Amino acid sequence: MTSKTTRMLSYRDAINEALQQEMERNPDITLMGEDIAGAAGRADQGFVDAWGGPFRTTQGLIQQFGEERVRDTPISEAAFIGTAIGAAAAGVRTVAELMYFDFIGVCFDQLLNNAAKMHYMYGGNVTLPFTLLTRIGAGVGSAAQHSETLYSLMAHIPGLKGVVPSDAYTAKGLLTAALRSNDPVIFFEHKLLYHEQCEVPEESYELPIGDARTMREGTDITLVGISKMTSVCLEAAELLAAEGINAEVVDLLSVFPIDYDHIIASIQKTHRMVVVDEDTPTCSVAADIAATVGEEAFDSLDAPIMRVQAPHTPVPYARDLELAYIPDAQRVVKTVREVFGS
Amino acid sequence: MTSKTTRMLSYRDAINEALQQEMERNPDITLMGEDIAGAAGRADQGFVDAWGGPFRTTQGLIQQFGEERVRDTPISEAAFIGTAIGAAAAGVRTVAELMYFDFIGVCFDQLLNNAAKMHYMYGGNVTLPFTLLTRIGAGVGSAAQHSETLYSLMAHIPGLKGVVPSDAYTAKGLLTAALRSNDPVIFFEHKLLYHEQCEVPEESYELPIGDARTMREGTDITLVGISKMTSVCLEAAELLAAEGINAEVVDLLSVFPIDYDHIIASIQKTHRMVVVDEDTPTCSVAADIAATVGEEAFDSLDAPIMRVQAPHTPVPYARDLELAYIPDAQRVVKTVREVFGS
Amino acid sequence: MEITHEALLKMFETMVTIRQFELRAFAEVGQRSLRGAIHLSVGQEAVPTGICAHLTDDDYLASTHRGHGHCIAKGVDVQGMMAEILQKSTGTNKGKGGSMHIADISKGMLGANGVVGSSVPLAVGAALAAKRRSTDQVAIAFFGDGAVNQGVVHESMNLAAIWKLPVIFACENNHYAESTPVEYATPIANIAERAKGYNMPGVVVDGMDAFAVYDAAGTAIGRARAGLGPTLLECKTYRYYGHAAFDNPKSYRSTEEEDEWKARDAIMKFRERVLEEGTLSQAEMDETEAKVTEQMDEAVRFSDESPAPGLSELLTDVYVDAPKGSLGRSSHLFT
Amino acid sequence: MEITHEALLKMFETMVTIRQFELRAFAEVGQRSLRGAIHLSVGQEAVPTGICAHLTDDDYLASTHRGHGHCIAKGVDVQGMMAEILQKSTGTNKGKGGSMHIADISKGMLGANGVVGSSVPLAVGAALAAKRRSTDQVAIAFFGDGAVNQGVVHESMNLAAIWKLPVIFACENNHYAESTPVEYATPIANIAERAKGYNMPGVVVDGMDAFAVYDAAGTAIGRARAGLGPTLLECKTYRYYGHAAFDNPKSYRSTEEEDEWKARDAIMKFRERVLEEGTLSQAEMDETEAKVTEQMDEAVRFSDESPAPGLSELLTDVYVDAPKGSLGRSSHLFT
Ligand SMILES: Cc1ncc(C[n+]2csc(CCOP(=O)(O)OP(=O)(O)O)c2C)c(N)n1
Ligand SMILES: Cc1ncc(C[n+]2csc(CCOP(=O)(O)OP(=O)(O)O)c2C)c(N)n1
Ligand SMILES: [Mg+2]
Ligand SMILES: [Mg+2]
Repeated sequence: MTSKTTRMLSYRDAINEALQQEMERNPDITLMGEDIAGAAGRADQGFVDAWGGPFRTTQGLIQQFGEERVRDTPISEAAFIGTAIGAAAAGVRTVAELMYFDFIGVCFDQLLNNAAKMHYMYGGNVTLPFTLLTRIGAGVGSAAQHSETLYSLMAHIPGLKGVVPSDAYTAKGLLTAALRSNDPVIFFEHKLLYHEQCEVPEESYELPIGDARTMREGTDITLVGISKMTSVCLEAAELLAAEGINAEVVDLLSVFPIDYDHIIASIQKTHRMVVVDEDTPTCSVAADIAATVGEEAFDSLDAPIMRVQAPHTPVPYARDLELAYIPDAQRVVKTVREVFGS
Repeated sequence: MTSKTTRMLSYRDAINEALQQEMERNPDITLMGEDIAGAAGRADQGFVDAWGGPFRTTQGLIQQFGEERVRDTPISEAAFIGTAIGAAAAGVRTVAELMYFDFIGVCFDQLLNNAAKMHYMYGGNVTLPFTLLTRIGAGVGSAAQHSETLYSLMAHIPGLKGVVPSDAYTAKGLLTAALRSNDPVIFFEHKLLYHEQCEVPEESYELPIGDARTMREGTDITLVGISKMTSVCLEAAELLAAEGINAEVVDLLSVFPIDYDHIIASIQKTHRMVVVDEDTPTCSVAADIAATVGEEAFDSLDAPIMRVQAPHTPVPYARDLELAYIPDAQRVVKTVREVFGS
Repeated sequence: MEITHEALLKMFETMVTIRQFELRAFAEVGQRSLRGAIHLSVGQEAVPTGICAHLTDDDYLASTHRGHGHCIAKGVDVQGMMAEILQKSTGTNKGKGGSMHIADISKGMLGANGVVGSSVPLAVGAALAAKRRSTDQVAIAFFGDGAVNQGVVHESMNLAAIWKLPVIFACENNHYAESTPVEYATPIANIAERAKGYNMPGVVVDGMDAFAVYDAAGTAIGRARAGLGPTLLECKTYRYYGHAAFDNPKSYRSTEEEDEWKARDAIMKFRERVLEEGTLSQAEMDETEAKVTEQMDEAVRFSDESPAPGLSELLTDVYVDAPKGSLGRSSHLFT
Repeated sequence: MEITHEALLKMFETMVTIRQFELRAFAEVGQRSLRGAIHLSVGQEAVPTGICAHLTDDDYLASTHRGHGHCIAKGVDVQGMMAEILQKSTGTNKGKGGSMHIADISKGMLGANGVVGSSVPLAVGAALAAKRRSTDQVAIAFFGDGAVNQGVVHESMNLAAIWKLPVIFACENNHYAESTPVEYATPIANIAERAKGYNMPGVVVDGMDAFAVYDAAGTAIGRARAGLGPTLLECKTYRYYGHAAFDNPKSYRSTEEEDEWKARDAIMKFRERVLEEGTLSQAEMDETEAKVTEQMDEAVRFSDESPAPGLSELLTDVYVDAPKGSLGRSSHLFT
């Protein structure tokens, strides 16, 4: 490894930088989505990049790369995501943004029946250099249709890959990897992380899609965090340390594929596990991990694998209800105590 | 219980009969879908009920109930399923048919953001007497877009209920219950079961949504079957009996909610479990059962809970590949042997 | 069309209520530092007002993320709406829905909806319900200029057309979808032209003029009640504030454009016209405005005095018949 | 438009190949008792033939469940197609796709697709790729009369229109979607009228006449190559067999209607015309037909001699970079 210059960067800026650097490197890359620039078609009136994306993650790209490569779209997710998939099939790497992942329902067919299946059902004939940007997560008071996590739905579907960066460093590295992948990748941004900062290398780098990472070594129990929940696990680990419980924290980073091997290696050391997942519980990534690890590492388990998740309900609006909905460190600590039988 | 007249009836006819009897009982019920009657608008030319549904499950209904109540639709699933949901919200009980569940992607938003959430996000203001009929399952040589099982996707979503009848008796009883439910219910028909017959009461009856049933008592291991896989479990149980393994077979019947209590009661007796599910494995109903039972019945487990499922691939076309895709009794037997450590 | 004095005053009151309610709700939310998007329809008041003046509680309406005006015009109680937005258990939705999801089925208000286009088929469904019951109820599907390129809107118009359902497709063309100008997203001058593709009437109306909207809606609703099927009603209008009241619309539109529209402000123009025609007096209108202001104070007071929803509410209303204890299962949280 | 002798003979060959291929494939599938739906386009041959006569391998095409004709007209190898349908590893898709999913990217054939409307935006995407590369490639989106009421088709036409993409929306109006007559599903006489809603040309053409299709497609493709944007081309045509070759179309349409269309059979009319005009000779055409029949025999022989896909194929091609051993994980099957 060569030495790298790093500096503090926000999650939002890390996403923006990964897009900017890869678009510079690869002149094919074409980006499309609603208001990813903004004021579409009004450059002649002096309006350019009015929004830069609803969360400003695509800001500045239209100035640098022009409107052929940075394309605002009408509200037609099925069409423009299908278009991005079709362009990828025709050899032009594309990136589409689905503003909130809750809106998946209006374009789901394009992902389920085209993006996920084309490579297979066409016998390897077609490959899809395509990335879907989207965002997840509750906590912004936007209620049932703008707050869901829902990556578990996509994890069920063979043929897709999906990553859940938990900080700026992983956001940049995983997005760069997605933008170089020849499989369709969904990049799940968490709304509450945009302003979080950490050290991020200036130059371009890839983090392999499908690898989890260990954030904190521990001996007594493994906490698996997903997206924003990784920081909840770290917070819980500190609280548990004060109680004399030494927790290992694994940051999943990829929800499909899931790095079962990494998790199993951890539980073989700690013999206990709690999975923390903001998605609702039934048929979730957390349940999948519990099932698979419970099967493959059966003999290593000293206690049942437990889960801290959202309840099996839509996301409520009122603040107190919403806060109760989202898993937090207190609930993790309580669950860990339960694992230890107290 | 009063005595009931029963006779052999096919799964297809049982579905048809449940619709017919409930539509007779409840004059509100309005049915809509593509070619559920057929030759739409051509009664004056002598063409009525040309199809009776792509699998003939709705045959005869238009003659009895007329075209106001049995409505052929254009190919516009989002619109007509949304329309069915809207009519239900306005107090008219509706039934919509999604021809193959693989097509869920074109209308998913109506289920995810409206049907599943309206009751909750409107604070109980709106209730939805709405049933979605659809069909699942491989084995008919129709490849990746007409063969999926996929109920696991819907199980993830709070607010919906979903049933998977495994024979004519449960088909009639569960459909009748769905047609009386005030929660939105998805009724998953399995394509390979339409011609299977069993004893079915002539009169109307309900089977409670959410209850599993035990098909075969056993002491050594619990096999959980879902939809068509229940017969695969029964077949495997016979083969296992010959090897001296006495398997209990549970027929799940409802994929959301899942009758965890029933399954846990069984494993507390048998201490071992294999779940057989035609859906792909990641974040599946089978994984959910393994995770939940693995947690709640941890102390009862003498072996890891194993699963026999489709592989994590789309459904292939060629016959041999398709047969390898679908779980069968041999694979169940092999897996059970593995559970017993041989 | 003729409008009774009572109806005229009611229209004025509706427009003033919408404007006051939204500005007040926005201010109260800000003061309390509550989070969550609030989409103001200020500037567009004439549209729901002119349309809903023809409706009773038995008629239906399905709404959008920008739905306060629709709710108010349809008769939803402003106290319940304010309490909802201020996250109280006395809200229309018990505090579970918020600004984007206000619903009141007792008023035929099928709910505001945060997914663009998603509520349009729900109105078609309500119209089907009316047809099945053989009543003369109608349903209104509100949606924006941005929504017209969403697939489900197209499908819904076609379906309603072939089934001749009593539904009005009320497009509020405020010229922007977030920051995206309508002339970029849709390559025709009038969205109403698309009606031809469904063999239904398509009408363009000045959405800043409550009278014009009232007249056009009257014709469309009359047709619908008479069993003649749907109409696409495009109301050209303008939102004065940003998309979600936080963005700065100056980044995508000119001050001159804003000023032109504001010079045709619906409430101002209405007031001028009724005064000129002598159909309402200055005093009546002033009195109405004062009454509305009082109602707003009262709605805020009511909300402030109302309790927040109890934590147990998190798990209620997911199902009518809740499955045995599985809502919180394996998620270790509510104890 | 002028057509060279070579091109004319090629068009004849294409039509004959489509018809022979479909009937032969259907018969062979039946003989082998293979399962799976086969949708015959017999009767509709003039449409893909007339359109694709303007294309090269560099142009793109996205197809439907009724796609054999599109594939053949686009130049996909009939041996590979036959082997695919007969479930062999030498098939275009290695036996994994079957009749409904034939694809060959080397011929610009982006794939047949079994979800109605679903492939339409893929063609738009291929057109976008052409635009990004600044080539004069075009893309054809084939879809049926039933597909026009599917949301994604509407969205795709609008998107292609505002971006002026080189794509032709080729609607094969064969008057039925399964058993549903077009006049029930769509309340206008000509689907092409909907083009106005997207400010693009909408053209109705006799889909039984390869020359008429050729001319109209030529204009549309010329526009597209010149950067003038998309066209909606509605080709009125007819399928002679049932929806999936198994249903009995007599249950929803009259024999008279069938006979009327068959009296205008595309191949027959083509033959009559070229003989009349003296542009092709009887001998040339007979020879071509005989050659095609031989090709079919050869394709069947090739398929029969080809191996079925090995079981390990079940797990390949799911990803380009397969994740470490998770495809069969926890499913206890492939050992
Ligand atoms: C399916 C979907 N896509 C995107 C969004 C994000 N979004 C919310 S409102 C909006 C603009 C809607 O524009 P328009 O229909 O004109 O309504 P207006 O906001 O102008 O009232 C967008 C893009 C959404 N809510 N749903
Ligand atoms: C989204 C979706 N809905 C329903 C179907 C079932 N289906 C397959 S083909 C078809 C009719 C299509 O009609 P049309 O578009 O006219 O094409 P044609 O079959 O006439 O070529 C239907 C309803 C499907 N494949 N996909
Ligand atoms: Mg707008
Ligand atoms: Mg057709």
